[in-house]
Amino acid sequence: MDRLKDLPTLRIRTEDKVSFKYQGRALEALGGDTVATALFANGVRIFGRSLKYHRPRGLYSLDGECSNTMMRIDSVPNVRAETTSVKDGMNVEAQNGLRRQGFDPLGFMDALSWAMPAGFYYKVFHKPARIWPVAARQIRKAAGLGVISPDFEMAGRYDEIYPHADVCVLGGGPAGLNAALSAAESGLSVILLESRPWLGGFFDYRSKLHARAAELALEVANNPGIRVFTNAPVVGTYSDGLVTAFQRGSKADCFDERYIEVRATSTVVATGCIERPLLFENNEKPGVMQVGCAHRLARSWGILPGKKAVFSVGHDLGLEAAIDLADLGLEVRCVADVREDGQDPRLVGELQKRSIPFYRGWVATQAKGWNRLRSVTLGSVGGAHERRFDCDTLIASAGFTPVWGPIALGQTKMRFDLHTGFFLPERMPQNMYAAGRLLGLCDPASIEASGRLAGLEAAAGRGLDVAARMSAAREELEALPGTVRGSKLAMAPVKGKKAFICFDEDTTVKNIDQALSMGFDMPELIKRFTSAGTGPGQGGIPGHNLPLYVASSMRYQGEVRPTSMRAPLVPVLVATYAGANHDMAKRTGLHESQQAAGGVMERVGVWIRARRFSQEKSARAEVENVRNNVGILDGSTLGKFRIHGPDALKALQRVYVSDMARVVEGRMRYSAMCNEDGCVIDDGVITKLGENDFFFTTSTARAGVTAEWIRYHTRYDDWDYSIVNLTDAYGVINLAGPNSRKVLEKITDADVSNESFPFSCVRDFHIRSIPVRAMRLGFVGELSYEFHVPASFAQSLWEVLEEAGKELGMKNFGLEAQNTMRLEKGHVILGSESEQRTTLHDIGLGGLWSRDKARWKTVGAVALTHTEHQRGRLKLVGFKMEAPASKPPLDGSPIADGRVKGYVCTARYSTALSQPVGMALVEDELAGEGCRLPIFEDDCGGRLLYAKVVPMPFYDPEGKRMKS
Amino acid sequence: MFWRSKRLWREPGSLKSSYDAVIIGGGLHGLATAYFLARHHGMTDIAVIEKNYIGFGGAGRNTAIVRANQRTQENLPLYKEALELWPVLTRELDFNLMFYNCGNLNLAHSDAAIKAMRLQVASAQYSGIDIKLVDPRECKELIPALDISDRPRYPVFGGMFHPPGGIVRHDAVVWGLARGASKCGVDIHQNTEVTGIAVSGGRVVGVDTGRGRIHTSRVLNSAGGYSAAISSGMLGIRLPISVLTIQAMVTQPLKPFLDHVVSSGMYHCYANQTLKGEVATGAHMDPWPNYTTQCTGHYIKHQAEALSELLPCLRGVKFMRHWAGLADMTPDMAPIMDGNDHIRGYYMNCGWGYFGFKSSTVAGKYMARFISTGECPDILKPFALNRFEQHRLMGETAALVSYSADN
Amino acid sequence: MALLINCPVCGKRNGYEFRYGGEDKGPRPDDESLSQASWCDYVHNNNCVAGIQKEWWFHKDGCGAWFTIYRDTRTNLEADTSADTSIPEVK
Amino acid sequence: MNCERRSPVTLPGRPARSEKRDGWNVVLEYEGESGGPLLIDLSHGRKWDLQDVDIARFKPFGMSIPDDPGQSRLENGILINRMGRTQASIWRLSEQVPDDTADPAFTETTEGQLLLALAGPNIFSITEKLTSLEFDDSSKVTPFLLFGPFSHVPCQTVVLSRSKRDGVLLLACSRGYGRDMTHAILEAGREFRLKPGGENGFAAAMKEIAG
Repeated sequence: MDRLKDLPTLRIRTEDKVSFKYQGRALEALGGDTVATALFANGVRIFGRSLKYHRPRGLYSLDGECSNTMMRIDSVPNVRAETTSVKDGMNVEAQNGLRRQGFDPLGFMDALSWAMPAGFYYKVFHKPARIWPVAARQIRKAAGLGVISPDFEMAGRYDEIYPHADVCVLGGGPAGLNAALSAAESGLSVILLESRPWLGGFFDYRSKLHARAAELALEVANNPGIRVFTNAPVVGTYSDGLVTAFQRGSKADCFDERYIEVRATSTVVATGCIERPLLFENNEKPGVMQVGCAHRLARSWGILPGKKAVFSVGHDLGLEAAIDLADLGLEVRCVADVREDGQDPRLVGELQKRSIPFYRGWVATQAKGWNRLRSVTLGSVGGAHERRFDCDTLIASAGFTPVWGPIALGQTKMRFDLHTGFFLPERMPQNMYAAGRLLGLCDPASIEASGRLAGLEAAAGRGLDVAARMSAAREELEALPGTVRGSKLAMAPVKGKKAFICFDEDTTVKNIDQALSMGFDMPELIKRFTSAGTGPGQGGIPGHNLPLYVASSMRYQGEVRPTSMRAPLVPVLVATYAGANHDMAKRTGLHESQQAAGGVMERVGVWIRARRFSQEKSARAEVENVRNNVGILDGSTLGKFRIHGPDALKALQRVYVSDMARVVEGRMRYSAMCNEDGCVIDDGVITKLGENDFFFTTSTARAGVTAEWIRYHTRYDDWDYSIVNLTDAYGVINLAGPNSRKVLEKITDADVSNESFPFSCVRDFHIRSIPVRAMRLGFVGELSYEFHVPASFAQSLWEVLEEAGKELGMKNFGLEAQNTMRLEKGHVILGSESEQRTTLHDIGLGGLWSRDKARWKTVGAVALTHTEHQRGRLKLVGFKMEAPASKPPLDGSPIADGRVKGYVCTARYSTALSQPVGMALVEDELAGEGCRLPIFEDDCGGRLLYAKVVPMPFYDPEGKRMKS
Repeated sequence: MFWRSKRLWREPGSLKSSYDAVIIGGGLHGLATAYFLARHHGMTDIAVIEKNYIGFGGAGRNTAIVRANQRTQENLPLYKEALELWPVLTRELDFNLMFYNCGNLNLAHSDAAIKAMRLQVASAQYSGIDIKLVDPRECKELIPALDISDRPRYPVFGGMFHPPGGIVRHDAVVWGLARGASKCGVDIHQNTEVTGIAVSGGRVVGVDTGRGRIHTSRVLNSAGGYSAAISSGMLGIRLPISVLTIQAMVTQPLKPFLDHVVSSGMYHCYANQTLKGEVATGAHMDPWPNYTTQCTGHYIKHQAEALSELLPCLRGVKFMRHWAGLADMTPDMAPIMDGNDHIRGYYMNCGWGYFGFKSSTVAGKYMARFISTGECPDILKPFALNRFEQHRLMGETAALVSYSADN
Repeated sequence: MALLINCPVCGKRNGYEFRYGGEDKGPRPDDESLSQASWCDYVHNNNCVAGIQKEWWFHKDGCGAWFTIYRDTRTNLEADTSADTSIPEVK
Repeated sequence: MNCERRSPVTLPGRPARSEKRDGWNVVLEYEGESGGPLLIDLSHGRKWDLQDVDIARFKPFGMSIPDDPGQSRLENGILINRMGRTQASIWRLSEQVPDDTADPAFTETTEGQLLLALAGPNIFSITEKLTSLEFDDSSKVTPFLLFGPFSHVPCQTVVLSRSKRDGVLLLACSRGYGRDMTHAILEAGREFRLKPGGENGFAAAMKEIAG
């Protein structure tokens, strides 16, 4: 198709040829084309098939208010062809069974529409019950628009930004541009978001206003206080000035789409209007399109919408478009205007000048044709007269509807305004200002003035003194033409069956009537019942007509309210929302060497740690090496804290169950923290550094919340103490095994003999020149040293130890080996041997609790008192299998004895004991020594395993090895 | 031909001055209780009073997933029966509730999670519920869109597959129960807000509403997110409940590619494809109490980040609609079903958190028995309120509470 | 919503930087004075006010302060309570 | 035996000049630094946490603690950041001054933190891709401290200087996040040609601030 040439408003670059594929055919487009305009220019008229009835659908609007033109583009489903720039090599495919234009094997569905009234599915397919699963499968197959392959990998680059501004202006039309300018001129920083690729809004494509749009756009571009994002649709507004949007990138950008989160003090909403569809028979036939669509198609893309057109409009922009398009070469057969009066006489004169028949108080009542429009019937609004016109295009629009999504999302109620026929906010949300067409203004000067005023209002809201300028702006606005009386016509005077209120869901006016008759009397409920407005068009088509139609129905008693707006206001790719999605994990200073040693790395909370050092899941070799020789483990993730200050001891008394006054320098003390329910939440060791100066460790999982916990539980006390989280400041290396002293002796001058550095003591010394704090702990039940080393030295210390341990055959061990060994010792890991409801008593650690410190109001102490002798609780026990040759039961298997009476926490094969051992939480009636535990593993087919309760620890019960 | 264009439920007109029982809340629990009372216990003089329209709250905001793989044996039979009730009610109500029995896959991303799942699976199996542990390869067979490689930050270690679960059309349940209850004589008063509960001599004597006093000797508080506020504000009974926002969203409709409900605790994410083809997803809660049902930008972004790793093909799919509802959370994530105790005639069914949909019909069934007889059925006894003061939390959450200052 | 919380140290910040710490219930009563019921009431029970409540917050991604604010649970907006003494202190 | 100290990060650049200092290998300059903003690893700089109810009584390095939380003070290469009512952090950004932190109210945190500097053009265009913290808040006077998340990780950030999108910013977070934080920043900075920079680049930027 030849494009119109030499229009100043054109947005295409004729010299810039783009080739793309549509349904396998190579087509040519021009630079600046969207996929939709390129297809239209290539003669494509049927863009898709409707969801339910498979009706042919064409280009209707250009801003993506409905699913008519959703395509599969480069394997991405449901892409809006109207808002996607065509690119070289793009592969465009139609969706929903449209194999070739004009033929659809499911086209007969349309003829069956009578059998599918609103709520159809609720009434059928459930009798007899067995047909439902079959029907459900068929419904699933028929539903859905696009196709996504499960192995689809989204190409492209996605990132995110979080800019700040004083004012965020939504919409780069004349009102938004003026708002941005007046706010920026007041000294405020402004962010302007515009969904189209260029600024100018509805000035941009109009012959007399185009130059003004360009002028404003230039002024904005030159203003350093205004940051403009074009191609950036707003997707959400939230309270407190948060606006989310995304931007489509161009070739020059480093992203394909970028998620934007703007934080601004004030928001100016200048999103303008979309057109309100006219409801008549076959109102969505290919060939029926909106005024702005037809007009912009010609003015911005140089494409005439058809050859012979009928206009059925309800506003002056429709008249202007008819005149302009006629001048550009469209044969305008006639113009019907639903308004009896109120038209701009100048425009009426222009129509007469061109001998275009003009029908006041007339409206389209029926469109005819199948794949293409053949004729249109117009009728008088009262229904008395009717005339038919042959044409290939019907340009139809009932009126305007403001794009009030950003305001409605700001949690305000919308009410119907009789004069404009708009839903307008009852009150503007805090710090939000509206300007331009969405207020009902239509006069270009008024729109600009309202924008200027809104910009100043935003400045005033930011606390600037602009009162004088504001009142001047207000006076200026008041002197200009005010809001325009809107068309209130809800429905053309026809009894049509196929007047579509929602294109996406194929919801007809008749369906709405059916819903009303069934007692669904609110737009929101009708939306749920008929699905109207729940389609991919995000309610753009039915958003205004549904409540208006419901209100005009006799059954509706309440106040007219539109259905709820929901973010995202336009559909947003999951990839775009995900943005950069940086993966932030913590690594210890030994990460690289652990990995190099073959460590199988896993996430453990925020950390990445080595589970084992071989593919063998039980890590048996690692266990045996520690038991018989010496092993080395990276324990750096352990929580580490210093607490100091006059009230440090008090704070520890509050959170630890033991009496912290008994912690002495040089020795460690093991204790636990409980929550108020008496449930154990953490354990670790406390060492004393000096008077009211302590160093303590926590479990890895709790390290991030320990300071918070202690501060929380002392928040009313005004105690003077300081906590420093030193978790990352120290690497921790655990040297364990009977030969560990031999390794240590080689590399330190300190006396590390059992006499001068016995079990449960802590010593500071140097290994080579590296300062360490060494603790003698026995978590794995062997002679063991835990070295706390400044994190920058951790790798060096590791290397020193490795070197020293080489001749003994020292090896790495990981969490799995540690787990087995501590189990053999009967040591618990919280979360593994405990759950939410497990108290200190339940887990057998009641001895840690010091009951004579009530004055400290120790967290959990009251519950520990209440539950100390409580029956019927799950208690932790050790068990061995009745058949020692049995495999260890699987972790998590219930103890089932008529009913579930507990479960296996951890069970492993113990090499040292040559049999499986385990710990379980069981009801106290089963907790006695010698009790039989029937274990029900998943998929055991009813064959239980039997264990018996035995005392713990299983291994080295006197603790000779760890104290040696 | 199919169509009888009749109202689904009666417009009851004016509020009567007395009813045998008043049910606060026209959500699923309230409607189900009314239905069972009227249909199975012969108590038909019942008013359901609803501040908005029926199904306005959690009933219409959940993502309609049903399953019976709870953790404890107190919960298991209840949810099992709930699952078995869908086809029964579809028949009884003569209304297609569209129970789509697609099965649920829960993913585990660590050995510890596998262990926790084994307890859940084996306990459920022991209670006669169909469920099994599956390995990553089987997960992939069930959900071809799943990424089981080591690319995600939390790779898939396995999962549990629960064939009897699925999804139900939540609005259909609301409308079907309303129609069923209404047919039996229950009056459903929409746009009627409770303003007080009148108690005299330790007995319920009436309910005050925006439209006047109703004399009654029995009242059920099943007001979902507002139950705790009603309880503490109108009766001075404070409950161990926090009312949190839970958000969910759907993508644009797609041809079927996700055949089961899939969920991951680690990613705080579940996804299922509705009969319309939309992928419904959600899971996380905003951890501060509020009654706004507002959505947040933070949340939808989080969800996109999670789905990008879990089901990477969804990166090419667009989110379309995002909404929120209220969840009344108890410390042990199990409900409070109790009553007729300190105040005779006062019953409560609340604290369901985000399990309120799947359990609604069975809770209604047993609450109806409770209300009609005044005797708590055995199956509900573990859900008594006093478990919190007796330090006997239910253990429905496997994990240690990672941290929650207010509990 | 874009919950903003006013941290006394850092100023207004994104609510997701914070952790909610419960209704303000005052200091815990002494161990001795707590029966099972009053213990439960202090530890577990809430008012769940649909309105303004005084509550604790912790700035976890920021300065690490615990502090109280008044917030309207119906709007999620911080309430200016300087002129209002009618908000009940929770027992 | 090799007892060197390691920074939490290794920047992906080729060092042109470096020196050994107190066990650390400090890169003074990377190849091809000129033009564009720099990301500089300063983790070897000593850092302290100072907490006390009467924090104003301390004069570390002869400097007084800023009065209000959020304020910082930079003198002779010592930066003091007032973190809260009772807390301040002290970062030694220059080697010239002797220690003065013996009081038990000080805890050395050098080892626990990653400390990075972003210096040069467009650095605030980079940070806005990682955080919603507002560095261009006109009510704040440089140098100032903002506590908050960068890519979800809690950070202490100090703006030393700013003009439009340019300036000098310090960022400290838990050492364990070193690798991922650096990666995220470099990724975000790619479109602005962010490069690894040596300590000299930071010194030059500091000189400019002082000058």
